[in-house]
Amino acid sequence: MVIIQQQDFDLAEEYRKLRDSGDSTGAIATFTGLVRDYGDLNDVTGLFLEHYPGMTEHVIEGLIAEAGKRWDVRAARVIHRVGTLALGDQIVFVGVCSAHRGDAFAACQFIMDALKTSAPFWKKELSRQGDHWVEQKDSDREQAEQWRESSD
Amino acid sequence: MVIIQQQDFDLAEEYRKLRDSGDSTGAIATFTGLVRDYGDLNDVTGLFLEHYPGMTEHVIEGLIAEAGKRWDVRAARVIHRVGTLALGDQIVFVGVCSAHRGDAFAACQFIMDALKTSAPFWKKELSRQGDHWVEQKDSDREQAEQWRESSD
Amino acid sequence: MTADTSATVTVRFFARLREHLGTDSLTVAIQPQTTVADLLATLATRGEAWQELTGDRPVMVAINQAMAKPGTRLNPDDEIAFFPPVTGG
Amino acid sequence: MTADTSATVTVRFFARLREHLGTDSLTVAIQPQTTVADLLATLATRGEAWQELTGDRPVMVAINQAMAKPGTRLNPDDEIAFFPPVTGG
Repeated sequence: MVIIQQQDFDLAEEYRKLRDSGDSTGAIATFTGLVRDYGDLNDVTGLFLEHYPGMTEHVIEGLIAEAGKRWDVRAARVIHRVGTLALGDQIVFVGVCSAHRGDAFAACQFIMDALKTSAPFWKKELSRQGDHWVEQKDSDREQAEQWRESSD
Repeated sequence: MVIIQQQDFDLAEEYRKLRDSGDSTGAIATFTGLVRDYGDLNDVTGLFLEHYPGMTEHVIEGLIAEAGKRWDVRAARVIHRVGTLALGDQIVFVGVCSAHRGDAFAACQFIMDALKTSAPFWKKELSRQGDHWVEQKDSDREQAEQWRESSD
Repeated sequence: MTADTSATVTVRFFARLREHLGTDSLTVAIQPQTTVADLLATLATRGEAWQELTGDRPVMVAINQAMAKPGTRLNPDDEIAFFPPVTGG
Repeated sequence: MTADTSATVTVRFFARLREHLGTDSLTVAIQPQTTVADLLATLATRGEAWQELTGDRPVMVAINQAMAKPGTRLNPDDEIAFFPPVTGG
């Protein structure tokens, strides 16, 4: 399940839906990304997030399918917000439930790492110095590459 | 923050407390363990969890402190239930917030893996065949050992 | 064989490129066998701002919402999107 | 130097061991220099069930709520806990 939306999301609601996915689910891992007060600039007041409607959903659904081939994934949910966000706002949620905790952690982290380098979102930092399109970080590319090297 | 309790916990409340830990927090990773319908036995109807009061809290506080030395950890919360639990019940929650997503994932998984092999809890499976104290699994020991090998 | 000179593709721009070019979408006529690289070279002649498309900064391309490469051939009615490396999450 | 024959330790049992021995706590007199292994050997003489403490299945020990080893020496008023390998989470 992939949802791209402007409005905020409720972690409790997402968790409830994951938990309802069956009695064999022993493990639920979640990740939430929030707007930080520093980035490329040091006095970030917010973000503007743009995306490519349609392609974004397809790419993330592909990542969830890939995770399902590599690990035990009973259910996965991804929500990503777009538009203007304020400091401390929730940006992204990834939740995975699995029969095994190692699989839940791995699939959740894989989807999050791969999303950062392959899903068509672009982030503009808003600050008192002006606005600034964020550049892709080497560390994000390297983080995503790690999953290729550890591929089965 | 380590809490051992009989009563259930509310993920939304735990997440809210982690999120309130400051504007520099960009990443929150959580793990929740649930009672599964299979284990050493195949028709598990519930669990009884025993612990060593006092030592349990000290051990887990030590794991949180160790995580804080190895990764950026802004706040960490661990809740573990004891007593009799039914199928699908929540057993354990580990939540970590960090400035960086890799650190949030690593610290959360480390605490969870290390808890399973070092915190004094014992799990008895309840089933229609009878009750059964669960034996420690090699896979859990190996999972915990991995963190030693990757030590800085 | 007659070249289909009426064939067009839709070109979309996102994020920094969209702002820099001052446009989010346009329709471009293509010749048969046109590649992504050919399209970029043609677009770059539209004016100074457009040279950004063939400059030093990386430009990613998707065709019909799937990632593509400079050598990929275009087909009539394709949706071609150009954008900077992604930065979500 | 006079041996302090009145020295005792509290011994606690958890989980399978607690059930198997039918007791969760007892007080045991110790001699100076007594180790964890000495204490286990003494306890194992209390009856058939107690031989479990020195049998094939692993028995973990904590002294004053910190993990310890068979060779660790006991001090008066220590809290010694014996239990199976842990299985929480």
